[in-house]
Amino acid sequence: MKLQEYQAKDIMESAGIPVKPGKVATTPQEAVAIYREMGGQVVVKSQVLVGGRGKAGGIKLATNETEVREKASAILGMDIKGITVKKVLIAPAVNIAAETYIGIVIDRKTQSPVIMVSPAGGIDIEEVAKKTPEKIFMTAINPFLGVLPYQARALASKLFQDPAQIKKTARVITLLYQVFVDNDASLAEINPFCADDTGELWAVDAKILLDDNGLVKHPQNESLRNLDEEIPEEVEARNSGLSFVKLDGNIGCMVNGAGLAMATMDIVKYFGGEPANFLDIGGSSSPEKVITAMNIITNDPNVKVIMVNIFGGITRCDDVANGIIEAHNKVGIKVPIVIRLTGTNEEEARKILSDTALIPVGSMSEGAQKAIEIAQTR
Amino acid sequence: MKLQEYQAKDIMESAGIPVKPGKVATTPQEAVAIYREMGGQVVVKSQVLVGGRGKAGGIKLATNETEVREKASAILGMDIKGITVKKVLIAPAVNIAAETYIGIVIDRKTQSPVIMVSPAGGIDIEEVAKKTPEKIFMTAINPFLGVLPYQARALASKLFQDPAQIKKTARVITLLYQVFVDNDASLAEINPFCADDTGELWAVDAKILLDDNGLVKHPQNESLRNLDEEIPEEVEARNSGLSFVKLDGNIGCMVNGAGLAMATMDIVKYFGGEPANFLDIGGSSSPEKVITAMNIITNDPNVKVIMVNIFGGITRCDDVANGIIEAHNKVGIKVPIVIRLTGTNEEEARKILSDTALIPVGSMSEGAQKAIEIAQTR
Amino acid sequence: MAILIDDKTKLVVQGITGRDGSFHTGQMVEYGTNVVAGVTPGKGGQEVHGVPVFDTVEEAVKVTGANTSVIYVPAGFAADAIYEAADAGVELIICISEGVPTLDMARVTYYLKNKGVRLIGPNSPGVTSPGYCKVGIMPGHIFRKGNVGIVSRSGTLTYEVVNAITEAGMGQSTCLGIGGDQIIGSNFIDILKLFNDDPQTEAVALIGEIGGTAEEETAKYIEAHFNKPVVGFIAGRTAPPGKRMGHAGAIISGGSGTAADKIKAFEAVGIPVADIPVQIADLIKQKLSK
Amino acid sequence: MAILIDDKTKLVVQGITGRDGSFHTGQMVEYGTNVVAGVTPGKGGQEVHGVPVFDTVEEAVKVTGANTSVIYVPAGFAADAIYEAADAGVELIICISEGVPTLDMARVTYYLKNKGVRLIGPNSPGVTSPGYCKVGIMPGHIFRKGNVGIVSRSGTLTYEVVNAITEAGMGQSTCLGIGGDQIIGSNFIDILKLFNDDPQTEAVALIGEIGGTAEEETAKYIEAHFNKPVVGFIAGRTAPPGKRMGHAGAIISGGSGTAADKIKAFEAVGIPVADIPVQIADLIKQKLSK
Repeated sequence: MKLQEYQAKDIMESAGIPVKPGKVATTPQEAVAIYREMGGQVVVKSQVLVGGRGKAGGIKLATNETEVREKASAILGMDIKGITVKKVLIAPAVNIAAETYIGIVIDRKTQSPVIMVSPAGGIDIEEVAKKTPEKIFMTAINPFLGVLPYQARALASKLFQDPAQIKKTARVITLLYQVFVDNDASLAEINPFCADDTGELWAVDAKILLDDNGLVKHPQNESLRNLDEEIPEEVEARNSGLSFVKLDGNIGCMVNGAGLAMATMDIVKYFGGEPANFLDIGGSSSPEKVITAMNIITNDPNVKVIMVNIFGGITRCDDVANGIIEAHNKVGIKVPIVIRLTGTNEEEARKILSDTALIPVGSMSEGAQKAIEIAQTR
Repeated sequence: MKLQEYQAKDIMESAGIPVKPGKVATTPQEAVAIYREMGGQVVVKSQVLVGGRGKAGGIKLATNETEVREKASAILGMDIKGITVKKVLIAPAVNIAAETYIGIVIDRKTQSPVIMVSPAGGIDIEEVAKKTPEKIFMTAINPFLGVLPYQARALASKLFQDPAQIKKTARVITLLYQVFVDNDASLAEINPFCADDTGELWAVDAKILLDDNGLVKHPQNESLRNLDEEIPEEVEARNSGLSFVKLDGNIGCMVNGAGLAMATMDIVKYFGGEPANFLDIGGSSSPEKVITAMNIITNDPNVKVIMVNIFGGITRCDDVANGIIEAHNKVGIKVPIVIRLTGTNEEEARKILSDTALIPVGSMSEGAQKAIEIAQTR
Repeated sequence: MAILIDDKTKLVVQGITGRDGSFHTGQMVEYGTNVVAGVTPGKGGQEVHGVPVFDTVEEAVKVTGANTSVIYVPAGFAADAIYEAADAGVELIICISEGVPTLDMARVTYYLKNKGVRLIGPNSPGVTSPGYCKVGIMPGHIFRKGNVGIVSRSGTLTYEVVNAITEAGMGQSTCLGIGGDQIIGSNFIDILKLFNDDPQTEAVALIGEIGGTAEEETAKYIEAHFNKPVVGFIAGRTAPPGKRMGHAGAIISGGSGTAADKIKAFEAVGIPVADIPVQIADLIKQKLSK
Repeated sequence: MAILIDDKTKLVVQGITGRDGSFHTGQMVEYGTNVVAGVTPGKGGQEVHGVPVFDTVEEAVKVTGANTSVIYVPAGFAADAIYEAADAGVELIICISEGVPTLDMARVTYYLKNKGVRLIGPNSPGVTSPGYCKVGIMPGHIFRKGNVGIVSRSGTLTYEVVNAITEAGMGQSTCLGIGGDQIIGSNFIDILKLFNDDPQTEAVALIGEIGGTAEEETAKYIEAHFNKPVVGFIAGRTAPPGKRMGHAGAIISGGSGTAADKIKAFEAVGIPVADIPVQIADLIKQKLSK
């Protein structure tokens, strides 16, 4: 779950990380009102969950009310990579003297959080990793010990030379780790972490991704979701305990299990078709889940046929069959459904589905080919 | 560092442990004023840092203003094991249905905190350990993991059978461990931890000892010290970085190093004398420390002679010699000083001490025997 | 022989009174697994499918000698259940729970490493050694005892492969899912070491998916150390970057973790990669007939 | 031979620019210890008594190959210094700092156990192997190379014993203080194992004190496993209960940890206990002449 810059900054600021106090506006009028209290030079920053805001013109400086109104008007409503800007952050500008990078991620190899720092801040860290890998310094953190003072100090000394700045940076690294752990984040990043012309240090931009699995421990963080920027079907799927990703094809897929769902998309592509989505109905599927899944798939006008692929383990085939029949009756599905069911309670499922309009197939390959055939003729 | 019951309860209550909210009075009038707001049946409890308050008559029930005034008057000013009661805690009485024990200590063997619980609460846990050891249940806690939910649950189920009470008790165990860790305690104890006649659970008495070494991490806890109940010389010694324990004999001891200081007391006793104190001037001793040490020793009117025993490692013998001479000049020490100095800068020290009234000796044994001889003739 | 579980397995089911725990206990008992105990705090003394329930794993182990645990508790309680099993002396823990917080797992795996306890999962469909027993949620009827080891990051996709192998007239030594999360107790290499030493296993099917670089590292390990034929499959060739494909670990991020990279890594060390799951059976047959 | 430190010791001093660190670095260099590096964050590039100072232990180890560390930092920073040394690959850490919080040490000892790094202390006077080198704060001039191993919970009391042994015409193999705190890195038994295997050591003096039950456990260990003569001393026969006698660990609590108990435990397994420190030399002489 991605947080907006202003949300990430709020969290970091309450943890004690130095952030210039900004406010969010949804209209140019609000932006001006905020500016009146702030004065001086400010930066007007679009709040969207995509990268490249600066290049897209979504970040501007302003030094008076007129400029603030102009810039805010220009940015609000702007389209950045398909997302309409609905909020801008107004914050005092920092006279940047040095830009560095501090980030924390989960590393699969060491099975622990890893802190990365670089004196080359202000640009995408993946760029730095590619072009100047010697400018990235990493320390794996023992999840029981957390960042030790000596580790924070050593990392900080890669960013600054001045002893006072090293000390403050070490503190920021320690606090950022606390933010990471306290929220079960999967990424916590300050880029750039800047020294201004007086030597003060500031988190000028901030990014936090929360571990979706960690939300069970922090239910209050659910309120930070930015539903605006999500695809409504993906939201609906998540709320129903389904996993859904929208794609561009015309063959809807409904599968139990993430691996099998990917393999189903892949096999559709392999035989020359185009999958319309990834959809995992998960284990322990109830008829209600199947109904929701069917609804979500058929919401997409591109979908010409649905391929159901169920291999029962926890999922019982009869539950799925009942769900599909119910969905048919309730929702009134207009597109053909190719259906492959095997595994637990397979026989019962077959009985339930006999004498319906559904098209049974014996294997994934057969199902994919059948679905493609139907899609091509509709 | 020992905390009073009311201090321990304050800490536990802010951690979320259920404690009947009480208040502390230093006069019977205050006690009555507190009672007026409280009403009902209350308990008037002497606040002193020694055990056996109940047996000594320092804990009484009261059910109206007159009783509260009477009991508070009786308890305030009372002497319990040499300590004069200066404060009483007034708290609503609990109608006790069951008394259990929950305690956390540091275990040297497993090198970790250990949680002990017993369904036999309300009496000294060491009594329980002696008479019915099968009623004590212990779990060593991994210092990185803390109390795991399964551990808290298993311990709680040794105290209560009712599922709701088990759940609440597990929570109290977890919170008590948090109190222990957050304050670097060496003991955190609830005895008794009671169920009342409605099934509610209460920490009826509470005890916390803080790890003296841990205070460096929690300087705010210094304000919780009960200087009233300490021997003034021990307080003065601690404030000067010395370690002092008062004893009943007449031979003052000043030694560097705890082990050698104990061995010096032991050797005095071995040769038939009685040590007046334990005093470790520590490493890196400055002349100021030696002066303070001399002052503290000679404050005791019993002291007839002082035995100085210095084996220099970090401590430099010349520092000690200078300190003793300075102390002599400033304080005007009236008792003879037997002095044994060996180790770092021993030669310089000997030179400094020549032509003084001090009595040099060559060994611990000689020093002890000489000191005893002097003590017997004065 | 088989790996991990066999006729010496004595299983304790953590979360046995829940919907999944109870259902699959029945399935496991029916398959012939020696389920000796179940655990649900506060429900000690009950029975589920004839299996006695205890309040704690410690008691269950003490009374029944259980040496393997399977965990069906909700995600938020999974870490505690794993610690409890490890502390009670269980040697092998198989965690089915899905959605366990990643940082919980970082701590758990560090703890277990120092304790010498083996964990499979979380988010694993379990382990099946046909002819001996099954632990987890795999459908038992698709298996047949044989010489193919199967290790996978997936659940149902694995059943698909098992089914294909069985229908092709072959069978499995042991089949297991290591779990689809970012941090898991045992990885491909840990399991391959066991297959290498297992005389029953003559070939291995390795089923990977997008996200991370486990397949790339495994390819290097196989080239250097593994002595038996391996065939592979990678799910997610059509997955878009930056999207989590169901499994917490199945995400292409920063251009790394693509199916193409993984397929390349496999093929570079001579591991044939099936285009569709059912082909795995053919590839194994070819390898074994050589 | 000696134990722990010898002519292969390459020492890094943590906290070298502090008052104690700098003074004792001079003393150690003078004694002949191979002090290869010092560490104080932010002071890299300086020199102390000719020893180069680094910002981190990692650098110091990388540049100088240091294999042993001695720590002179203030109590609140000691745990961090120990972790830093352990993580940098130092094999032996000797912590002089006094007053380290007990829970810090609970975490540190658990961490080191799993890392296989040996810690002496905290609150240790150090280790001296006469003829090879000394690490810590012991006065070098009282030592003489010989065959008596000395292990103690104390500092200055140990010097007293060393002195007595030297003056009696004998000498020491290795002498060390394990520290007077409740939780310490190495206990008597850990050290006795090393003395048992050290051919230079022919007898051991064991100097205990009130508090805890380490001496009682050591007596049992000696009876079962230790092959060389041992003589003992226990400080604190006159200590009152419930009072901390200087050392954090020297306290009689709940009637346990008395000198009488410990003396009894020693004598029960045939370890003679000296009444006054100087007698230890006589007792050793008797044991060795048998």
